Amino acid sequence: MTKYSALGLLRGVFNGQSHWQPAWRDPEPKANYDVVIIGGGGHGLATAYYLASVHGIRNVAVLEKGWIGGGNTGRNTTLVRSNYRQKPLHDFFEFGLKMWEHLSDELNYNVMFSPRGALMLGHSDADMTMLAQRGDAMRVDSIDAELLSRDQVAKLEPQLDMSRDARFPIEGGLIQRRGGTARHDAVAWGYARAADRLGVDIIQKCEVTGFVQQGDTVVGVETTRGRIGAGRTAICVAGHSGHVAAMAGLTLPVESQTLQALVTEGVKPMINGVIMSQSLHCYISQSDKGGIVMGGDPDNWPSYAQRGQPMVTEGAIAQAIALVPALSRLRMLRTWGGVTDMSFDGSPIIGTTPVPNLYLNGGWCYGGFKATPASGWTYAHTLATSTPHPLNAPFDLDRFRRGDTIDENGVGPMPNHR
Amino acid sequence: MMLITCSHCGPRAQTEFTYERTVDSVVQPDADPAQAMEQLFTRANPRGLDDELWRHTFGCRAWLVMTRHRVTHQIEAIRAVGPEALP
Amino acid sequence: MSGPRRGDDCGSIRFTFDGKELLARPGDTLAAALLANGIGLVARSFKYHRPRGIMAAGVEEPNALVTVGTGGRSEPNTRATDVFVYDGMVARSQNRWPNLAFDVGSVLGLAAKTLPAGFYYKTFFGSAKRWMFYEWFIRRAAGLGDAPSEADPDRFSQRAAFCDVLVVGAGPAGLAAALAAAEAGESVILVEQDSLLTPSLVRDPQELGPAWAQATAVRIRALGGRILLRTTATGYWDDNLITLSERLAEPGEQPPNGTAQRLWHVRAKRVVLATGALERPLAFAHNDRPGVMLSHAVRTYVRRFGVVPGQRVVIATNNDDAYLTAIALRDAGAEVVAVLDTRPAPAGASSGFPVHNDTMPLATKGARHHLREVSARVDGKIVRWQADLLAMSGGFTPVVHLHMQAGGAALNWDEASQSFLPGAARQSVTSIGAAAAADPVGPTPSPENPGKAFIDFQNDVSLGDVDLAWAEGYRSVEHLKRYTTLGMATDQGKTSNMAALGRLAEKQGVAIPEAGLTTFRPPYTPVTMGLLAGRTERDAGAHLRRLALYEVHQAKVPIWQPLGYWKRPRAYPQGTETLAQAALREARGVRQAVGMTDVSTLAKFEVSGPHAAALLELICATTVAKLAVGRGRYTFMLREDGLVFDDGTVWRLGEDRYLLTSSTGGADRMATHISYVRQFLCPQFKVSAVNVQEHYAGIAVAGPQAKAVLAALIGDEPPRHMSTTSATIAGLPVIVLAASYSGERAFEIYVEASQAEPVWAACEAEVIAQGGCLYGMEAMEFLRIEKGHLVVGGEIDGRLTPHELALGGMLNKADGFVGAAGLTRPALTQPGRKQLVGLEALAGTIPEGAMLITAPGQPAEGHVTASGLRVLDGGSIALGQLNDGFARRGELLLASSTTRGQSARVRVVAPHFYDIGGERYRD
Amino acid sequence: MTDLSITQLPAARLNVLEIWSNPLAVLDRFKKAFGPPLPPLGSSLQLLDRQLIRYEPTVWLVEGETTGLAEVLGSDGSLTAIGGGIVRVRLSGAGWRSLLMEGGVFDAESETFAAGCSAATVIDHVNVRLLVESDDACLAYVPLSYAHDMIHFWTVAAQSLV
Repeated sequence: MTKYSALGLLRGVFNGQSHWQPAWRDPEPKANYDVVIIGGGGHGLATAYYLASVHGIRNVAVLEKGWIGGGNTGRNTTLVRSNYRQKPLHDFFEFGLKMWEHLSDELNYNVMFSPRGALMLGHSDADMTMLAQRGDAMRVDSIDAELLSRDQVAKLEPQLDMSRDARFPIEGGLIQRRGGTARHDAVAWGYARAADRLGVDIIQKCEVTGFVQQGDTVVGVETTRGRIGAGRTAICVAGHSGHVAAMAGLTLPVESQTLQALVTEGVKPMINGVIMSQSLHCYISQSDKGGIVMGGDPDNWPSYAQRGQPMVTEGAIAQAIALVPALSRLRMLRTWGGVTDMSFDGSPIIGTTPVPNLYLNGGWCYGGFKATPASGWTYAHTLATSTPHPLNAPFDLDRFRRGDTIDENGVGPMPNHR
Repeated sequence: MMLITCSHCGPRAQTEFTYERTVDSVVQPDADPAQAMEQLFTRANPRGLDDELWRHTFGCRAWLVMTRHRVTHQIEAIRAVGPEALP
Repeated sequence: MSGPRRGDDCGSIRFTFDGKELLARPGDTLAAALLANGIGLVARSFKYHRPRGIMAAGVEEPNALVTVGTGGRSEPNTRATDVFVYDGMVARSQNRWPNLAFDVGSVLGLAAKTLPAGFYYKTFFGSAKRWMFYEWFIRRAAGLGDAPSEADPDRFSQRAAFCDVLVVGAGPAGLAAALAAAEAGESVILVEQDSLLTPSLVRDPQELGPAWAQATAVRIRALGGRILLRTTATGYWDDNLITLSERLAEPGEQPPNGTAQRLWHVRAKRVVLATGALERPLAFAHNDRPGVMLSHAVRTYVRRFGVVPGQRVVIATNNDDAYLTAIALRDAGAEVVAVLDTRPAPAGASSGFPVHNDTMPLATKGARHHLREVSARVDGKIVRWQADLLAMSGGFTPVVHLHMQAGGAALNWDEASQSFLPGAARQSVTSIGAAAAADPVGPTPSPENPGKAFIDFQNDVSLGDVDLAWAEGYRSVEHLKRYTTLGMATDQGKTSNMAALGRLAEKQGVAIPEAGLTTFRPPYTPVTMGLLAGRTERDAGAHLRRLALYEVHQAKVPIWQPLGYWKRPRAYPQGTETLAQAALREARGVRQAVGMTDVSTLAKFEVSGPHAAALLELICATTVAKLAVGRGRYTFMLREDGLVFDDGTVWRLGEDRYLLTSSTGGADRMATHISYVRQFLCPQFKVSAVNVQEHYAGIAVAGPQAKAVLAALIGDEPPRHMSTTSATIAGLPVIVLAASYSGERAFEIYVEASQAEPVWAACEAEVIAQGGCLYGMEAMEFLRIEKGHLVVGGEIDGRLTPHELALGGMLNKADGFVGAAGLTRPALTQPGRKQLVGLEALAGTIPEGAMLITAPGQPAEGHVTASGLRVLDGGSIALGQLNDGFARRGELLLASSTTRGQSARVRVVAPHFYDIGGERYRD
Repeated sequence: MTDLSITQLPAARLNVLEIWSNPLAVLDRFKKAFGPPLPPLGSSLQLLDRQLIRYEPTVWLVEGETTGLAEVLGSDGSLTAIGGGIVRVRLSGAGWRSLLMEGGVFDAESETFAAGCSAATVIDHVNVRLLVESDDACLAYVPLSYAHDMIHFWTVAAQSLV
């Protein structure tokens, strides 16, 4: 495996960059693995990497029905932050944020994590109190948060409409300076390359069509490339969790909905960090290529189609232009939809299932990308030790029935109210 | 954006409707608590047809049960629910 | 390129490009006008800042991106081929510094060998900060044009339309299809992205020429059809919904009636796609030089615009169509020095041009950013031609984007034309004309030097980059696209897609259809964001909701406070009072005399019928059935999971008639909830539940003098606390509810909103006469906190049970209400959960929202939900949620807000600070 | 700008008439009392002193007099006043159909949407009820709190109609 470095690129000047090898192998599936991970998205690949690197479990396969990183990993708006309100979420996402800070070196793959700041705007005194409360909660849990005045916000993002008579005037904001964005594809590819180097088999175009069970216990999977035996089987297919779990007779507290995102044509730098809002439902950032990347609310009705309805993006754009008027004459270049697992409290599910040897990682709603490292780390721990890591223990599947929901927005069990 | 044929109003834009919940999530007020929680907190969520409860919120406000395909978005069946109404 | 490329008539339309004043003819695209003025260098590429000219004549143009317009109308990244020149147009080149001819950024081109596809994944390691250092430069080098720095002065319209047939594309096929449908009695909408009908008939004159097109259009319109020019079908959605963007003014142009563009949402019973085909470039070394153009485009410039883009021309082709371009050029006086045809003899033999078969261009050379020489290997020897124009054709790709966006649609591979043709589709859509079939082509040989053979011109992706991605394992077409950025530029891969698929198939050793297909994502061409926002006002699609008494309040110059989509008076300052001063004065006015406030926004439902009580017993978690006529009580509502989500009051107005009030913010959700229970769960109920939120304006009168005020207003004994009566004020019928949120004896007066002003005026006169005042939401907040009343969104945050909100005593003992089952969940009664508490400061002010901790550095045990003060005595008090709070009365905690640098020592107390026995409600 | 005027009308007496049981019996009693039947969904009935407009399966909006309706309903339904919260806006002139397509999703340009027809829909995010008065005029029932912005929206949108 050729190590990635600037020197390597310079060497390529003399050989037409011909010395690079495939970032991952294209192996045939073996008959048995210690762990089979269903889903070659960022989370599944990260899980495989940490199983191999942290727990020494290298006889691992990642089965991907299409191409790795082709699901929600490649369809999100690449935000990374830990600015939540509740402790279990703080602990989990902040652990992840710390991993992001060293991920490029860890993987020897530049995932371009760029902590340019995640700014949440407040549009009234009430909003500012809510933001202060969020910031205070973060700081109590040792997460960076800073309340900003109007002037500070205006200086940070000069393109914001700071006029007093705006429909949603900007009164200030809360910034997590360590938040930012990363390059989504690079996360999947970086984990894949690093996992492959440790012996993990990444098997693309291999769709799981059923589970092999002895009694209740899952002992393998049926796939489009044949039966594969598994000591433990890990579902990691957010968006399609319900569909895959149903093959093992499990019904989940999850509803699949479309979340759309869009990108504009590239322009010179105009948005510095990530802009969100306490009252509006859009989030805006600018990619390194110059495109304004943004999203809004989910489509709010069940769908597996990866296609949304235009009114939803139109609504998000109207909100974005209300905040940043200069967006008006940019052009939307592409819009796309991802299928999200909307859980019934807005928080993810990582842990064991009632089916022996079957594990579940899903329910990420619209916030899974930022969780990739922590999700992989804790899921790997859970798979390796059969017990949840303290960080993912609160996110178990049984919490809904018990009443231990982690409901960040207090809206209850209907995903379309979230 | 789907075109939904409301049983009362005929074909209307999806914008006039709101999705409310799946039929398999409906909890009757007199249900046994354990069963009620099972229904409230699990969904079949199939990658295919399912029964959904929608409301013609910005139209005639009627509640509709739709059998809809989750991948193609095609509506296989639709019926209004609610009190008996004149035609 | 030197000197104008047009005859004597340079036109009379004045425009500027990079500050240079130029002339254009009416109907010119900017690209045509630039070519006419001898300007070949128009832009710089995205990655390597390579000099680029005009390659195409339509929306597929990858290179010639400019910024058009000034100020808030400035539109970056506008394709010079897709904007028509108007008088006064200002166009600027972009992505260059200091100027187009000398661009410092072009040093990146010199370093190109160290910057292959995906180079950034392989370097810039170290800390995130270190990456951000490099990223600063990368971000500035990337991007294209500059975003405007001013707000958009123009409006955008959104419009719905319905039709039997939508025809996309007014070429000969589309026009004929539209006519046929119109003559069959169908309603027709025909859209064309160009500014004229059948532009191809101008390029390639036929018997049925523009005159036929005009006559046909007249006939279609006469039959009721609608024809929209400068209108692009950009997206194809569920159930035959197509979005169109119509330009009412050109980019940067001041629109005649203020509306720049219109977005159409067209619902068509069937759709006919006559979207034509796009020509493919050929891949050879330095095929991106200004002066290398698509053959169709050259012919369009010659025939439609009267511009001859070169005098010594080499044609490179794998098909017959390019010979028509050779003829057009020859007719226009240019010299075709060679035709390089990839097909074996006798292809082109009878054309009369100097044809070289089995030949592809090898490379080009240039001078001063323009084509100077084309070379090719002819019979094993390299031959060079001096040329200032290379017209290339790699065959035609039908435009299938909309067909594929329709969903559930198939493509069929056509080997002869090397293109995908539209196949079956789930929705009612057909493709016709050049969108449905393409002419056969010959081979497309691989270039000898793939490194500089560009296929995605804008993003500088060469065949060599495709090869590298393949070698590194990025082998699915989507990986290839993402790794190389191929097809991700503003032209969305219109000219690059097939070349990439071809190369991928070659690498895989399979046929092209087996190599995979990329997704055709909307929009077909980029769409202006302001158009999608589609609003006449910059209000985020959220109308501000106005109080019925808005004008009355506005006359008193209140401080307004947003509340959901509403705006309510927060305080009515007098003189130089601050908000806090005014609110305290108002609150004291209520405590000491009487105050009045507008409570119109509360959710209100009138529930009538024999099952009215039964319905309310389901919705409310308190008992309703035992309520006597004329009485009311506090109530709260649970979600199905057992947690409290709203509260309010319920009043029995008559035997079978109730009024339910609930929170403003939850009004829509409560309306849906009630409708669900009534319509879906209980359709057999004999009940009518009507949302009367806006029907009634509400005025609250509170304070020790409130009873006197009411007595004077209604001329009768006011109702006792938690009783209701109907009455007359100012000659108008009102409902009076004796309810208190403030802790004082109080009344809510409900009057039909359209008649609210006289009632308000009468109340105000009486309140002032009793020494009272108006009060706003801030004073109301002080009063309710002191009394310990809850607010939705504060204490009631959707996460607590009735018990935890100290409402357990009021819970209906019988099951059967919504949420009763949820309450049985075991964890809801476990220790450690949050419970409502009161807090009083030992000193200082309790910061609202602050964390409740035992000491600095300790974890949060709760938070302050609302902070107020003892209205008459002073002293900071608050409500909060605290882990196991009920058992912790008397404990000392720290209310700490580190984001604001504020904290206060607090004592945990009961959540009531005022008139705990309710003495003040008694008459 | 096309021939179009947007006029806010004075507040009217509006009631919700809801039938919760025995709809056929109510229909019979209504016909006995007033002659014609209750109008079906999507249409209206104009009587001398009142108009009944049906927007919902079990609900009619009654504009004007309500005398006699309580007797017709008996114990099978009720009347609830609603007029205080609704503003009536008349869109008159040949362009009203085009205007309703601005920001709308309902096919107001359809020939079947003729005088006497009614429809509830959403225009520019606001729920609006429409009643076609004639080829030249349509009445819109707009929630009071949105009326100011809707009238402004229509005024501005009218300027872009050609």
